[in-house]
Amino acid sequence: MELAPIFAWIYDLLISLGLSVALADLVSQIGLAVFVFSLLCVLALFLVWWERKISAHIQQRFGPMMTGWHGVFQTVMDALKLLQKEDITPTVADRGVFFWAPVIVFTCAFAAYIVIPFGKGLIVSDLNIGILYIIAITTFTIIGLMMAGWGSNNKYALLGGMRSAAQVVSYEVPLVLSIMGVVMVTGSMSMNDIVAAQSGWAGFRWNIIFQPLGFVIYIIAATAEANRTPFDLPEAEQELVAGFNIEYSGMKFAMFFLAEFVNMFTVSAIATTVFLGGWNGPLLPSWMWFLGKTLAMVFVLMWFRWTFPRLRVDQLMEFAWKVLLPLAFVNIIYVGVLALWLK
Amino acid sequence: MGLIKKLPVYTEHIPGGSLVTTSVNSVLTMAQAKSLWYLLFGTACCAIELMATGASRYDFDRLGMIFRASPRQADIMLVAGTITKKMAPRVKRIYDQMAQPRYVLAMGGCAIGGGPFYYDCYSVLKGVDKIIPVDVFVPGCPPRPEALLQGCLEVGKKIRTLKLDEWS
Amino acid sequence: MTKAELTAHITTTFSGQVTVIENTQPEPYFIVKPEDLVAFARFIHDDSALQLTFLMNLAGADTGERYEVVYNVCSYQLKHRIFFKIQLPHDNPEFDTVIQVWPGANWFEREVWELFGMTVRNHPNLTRFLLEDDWNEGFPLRKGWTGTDFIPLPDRG
Amino acid sequence: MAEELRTEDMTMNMGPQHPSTHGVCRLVLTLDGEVIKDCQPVIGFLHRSIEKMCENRTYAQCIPLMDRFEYCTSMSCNWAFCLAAEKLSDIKVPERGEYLRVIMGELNRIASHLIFVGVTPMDCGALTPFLYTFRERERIMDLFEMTCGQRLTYNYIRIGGVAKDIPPEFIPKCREFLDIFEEKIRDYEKLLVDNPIWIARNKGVGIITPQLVYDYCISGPSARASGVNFDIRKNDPYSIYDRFDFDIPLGTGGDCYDRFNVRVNEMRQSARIVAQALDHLPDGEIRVKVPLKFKPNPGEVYSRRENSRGEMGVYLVSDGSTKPFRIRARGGSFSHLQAVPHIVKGLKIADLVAIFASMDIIMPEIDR
Repeated sequence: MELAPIFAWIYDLLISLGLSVALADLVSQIGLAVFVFSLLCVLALFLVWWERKISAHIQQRFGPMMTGWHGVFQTVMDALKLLQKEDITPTVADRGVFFWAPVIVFTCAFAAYIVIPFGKGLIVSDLNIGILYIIAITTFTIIGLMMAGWGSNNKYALLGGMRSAAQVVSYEVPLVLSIMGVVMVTGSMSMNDIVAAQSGWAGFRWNIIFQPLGFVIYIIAATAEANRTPFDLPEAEQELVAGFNIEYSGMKFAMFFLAEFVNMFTVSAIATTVFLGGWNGPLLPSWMWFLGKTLAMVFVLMWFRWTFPRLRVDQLMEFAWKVLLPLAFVNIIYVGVLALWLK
Repeated sequence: MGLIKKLPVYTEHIPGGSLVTTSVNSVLTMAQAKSLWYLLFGTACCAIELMATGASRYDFDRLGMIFRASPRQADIMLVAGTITKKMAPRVKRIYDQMAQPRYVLAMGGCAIGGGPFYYDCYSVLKGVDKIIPVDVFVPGCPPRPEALLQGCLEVGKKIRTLKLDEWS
Repeated sequence: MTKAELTAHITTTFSGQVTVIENTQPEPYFIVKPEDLVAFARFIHDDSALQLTFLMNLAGADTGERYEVVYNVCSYQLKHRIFFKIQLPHDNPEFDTVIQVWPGANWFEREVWELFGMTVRNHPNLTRFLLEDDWNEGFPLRKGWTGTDFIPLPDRG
Repeated sequence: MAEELRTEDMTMNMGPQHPSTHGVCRLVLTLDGEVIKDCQPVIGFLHRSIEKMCENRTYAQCIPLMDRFEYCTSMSCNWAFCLAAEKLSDIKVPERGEYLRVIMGELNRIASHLIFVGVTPMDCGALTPFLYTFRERERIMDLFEMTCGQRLTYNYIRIGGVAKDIPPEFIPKCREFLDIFEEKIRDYEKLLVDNPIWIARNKGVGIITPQLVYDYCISGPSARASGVNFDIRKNDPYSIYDRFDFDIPLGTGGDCYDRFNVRVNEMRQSARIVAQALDHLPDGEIRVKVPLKFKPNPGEVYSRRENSRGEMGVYLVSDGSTKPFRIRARGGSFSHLQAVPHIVKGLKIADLVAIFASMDIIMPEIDR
């Protein structure tokens, strides 16, 4: 039950309706973008509910139970309530920066999905610099966080913003190096090629088998990228009250909240495409494999959050530069030797 | 937010419009009632009971209430414990910082009317409703977690009865 | 050391004048003159036989006709403790700080100043910290003090 | 190069309403980036003038007030107050009353340490141990509810003995709790004690030297974590603690890590005491008949008791009337908070939060 033919059929229908090729392209691209955006919004709502239920069951309690069966509509209620909240802009705030911060964080979180292959042929546009594009876009969110930290003119927010800048910049380097290991083996940066390269041995020739160290480095750097515990220093509740999103209320806060969960999904999606063989897998349709693996990765990230304490800022930096980076170089050398030996 | 408040004026004129507003009204107020994010304002003994209510046996999360540390994102302020005169201006300030439709639940005797510190006490504010409007009072010193949960449900019921343009 | 030995040791070796109060408690109780309070404190803190290094409690008391400051001190090493107090006139009670002997006495003395009005000579930071910032109704812990909305408990017989 | 960069210190308010200040304490921090240069605690937000109120109440009415003096271990506040009153007019508490007091006091210490073991990791970011420890604490709350009807402020220990006798199903439930408790403590330790992030956050952070202990009168588990071997139950025994054999856990480093481990081991020792007390629980009177208008003979007394946070002392002056002439209750946190600025200088905000939590400071003892 592949989904790709359906989109192809819609495209042919548009052509048969007599639209010119360019116009049909435009309409189908916009349609696809709207479809992916709404799919992700629904997914983000599901993830918020899923995190509350998983955290509840890890902590031996029930989690949301009152709205619908097992609180299924809880996040819908949260979103509706956030719609009604008053949207406060502090008088001392730097208006423009304060207003645009959530917009940037929100759009960058969604912009990464253009190149992610949801299934066989299910990719919005297969750029040949796919993985580079994703890394560039996800680092854009730091600007949003720093703008939020600076814009709200609040000491806690400023500290949160500075911490997020320091953290994401220093964890960007090991992240890129671990992905570079895979790019060296597959030889191309396009996501579809990466996934295609892992389709050997009946769909189980995953990169994780050849580069386990790369996968571990990626996961650690990705948790820091998505601001998740043990690296959730920018919005450390116990130290900085609510970190950078302290002055945001109503829909602006909802955008930050959704962006955080979408970021988490992006990071897991990259992990699946690059290391866990994307949509490769026997029997089941390709997009089901992709969704299963990504949700498994999201579960691991959530598991981290409810078990680990939080690192201190200087330990965070030390860990990134003194431990993760050397390991990443070792991984690169190992992959280089592996690639030569495989040739 | 402004638009939603003016909604009843427009839809009244269309035939059957009131049906729309009541259904929208009930959905919006249900959303508020079902997801009250509480701002923990625990000062004294009631704070320990509040923590016990947040723990696994009497879980707050069942009612969809999660703990938000910043007043901007909180809907309901659980004033749990004794409010002294030195603390009163801070309580007022934090209440003003909360975003609208906000509610207050006064938990425990001290927050309702000074509690055991009513007589012979020169430094306790005799009841938090002297400085901020309180929606629900939960008596007890400290009240049992079940009483607190019931208080939160009462706040939900009270929200359900509000009309669209009557929000605080 | 038992109570009798402690009293004997202190009364003999301490230079200043110390009176002993008879009480049924197992700890010796002394009255020290306010002038040689600091000397007495330094003596019991540094004396090798006493080593009373731990200031358990420093409390003010208003006994109607005079003020008292009570010091309860104990020794973690030799596991014994003594109490001593100084008595101050009722009009303007003043006493020296013992921060140089026990730094922990800082906040105790500030509280005694704030709630009783006994000024502490050369205390580094004698400011208000318990009552609200603009408190101007005197010193609440004094006997017979009443404030604006200070409702005494009705005595039900 | 760093000298030319003109950096300003930022004063920041960890204000009265802050998730990790355990109640209402305001810390005015002067920060150089993340490093704390100076920390000024501002207290008084919970000053409920318990001392002034007790002067106008009879001895029986003072006990519920002493409950609220330190609400995490209100059983031991009652006990300290009753000890002082009984010392004044040397009332002999019957055997069963003493045993019940020890059982309830130690269970209350375990409950208070469970709050500590739950909240301290929460301040360092681990949100799950809080739920596990409060699950055990709920079992102790059931035990207390069975006997004195309240979960937090018990008013159970009265002058001359104990208020009510324990119901028949108390002992089996208590034994059942003690059986599973050891294994639960191992769970907490598995989750935290050898967790590299927890060790990184706590080992060598906020060192309290024995000299600082003497200077700033730090008592209780925080002092024992720095190697100062003093426990009032052992060195200055009151009631019947000399009949039980238990040992005092001692730390060596005096840092947050040791303070945490000392309290976890103390829970084990308290469980041992409760088990022994349950074995030798005698029958008989639980309370000496004390008149409602109880008049102790005049005098001054300072009684002290080992509370979970430090030394709990009550200085009681009585002039022979039915109302205490002057009461001065002293909790451990008062001097602990006094020492925090000296420990924290030069560390980071995250360390301040960890130290503040590891010293188990709560506000009612400080503001009274």
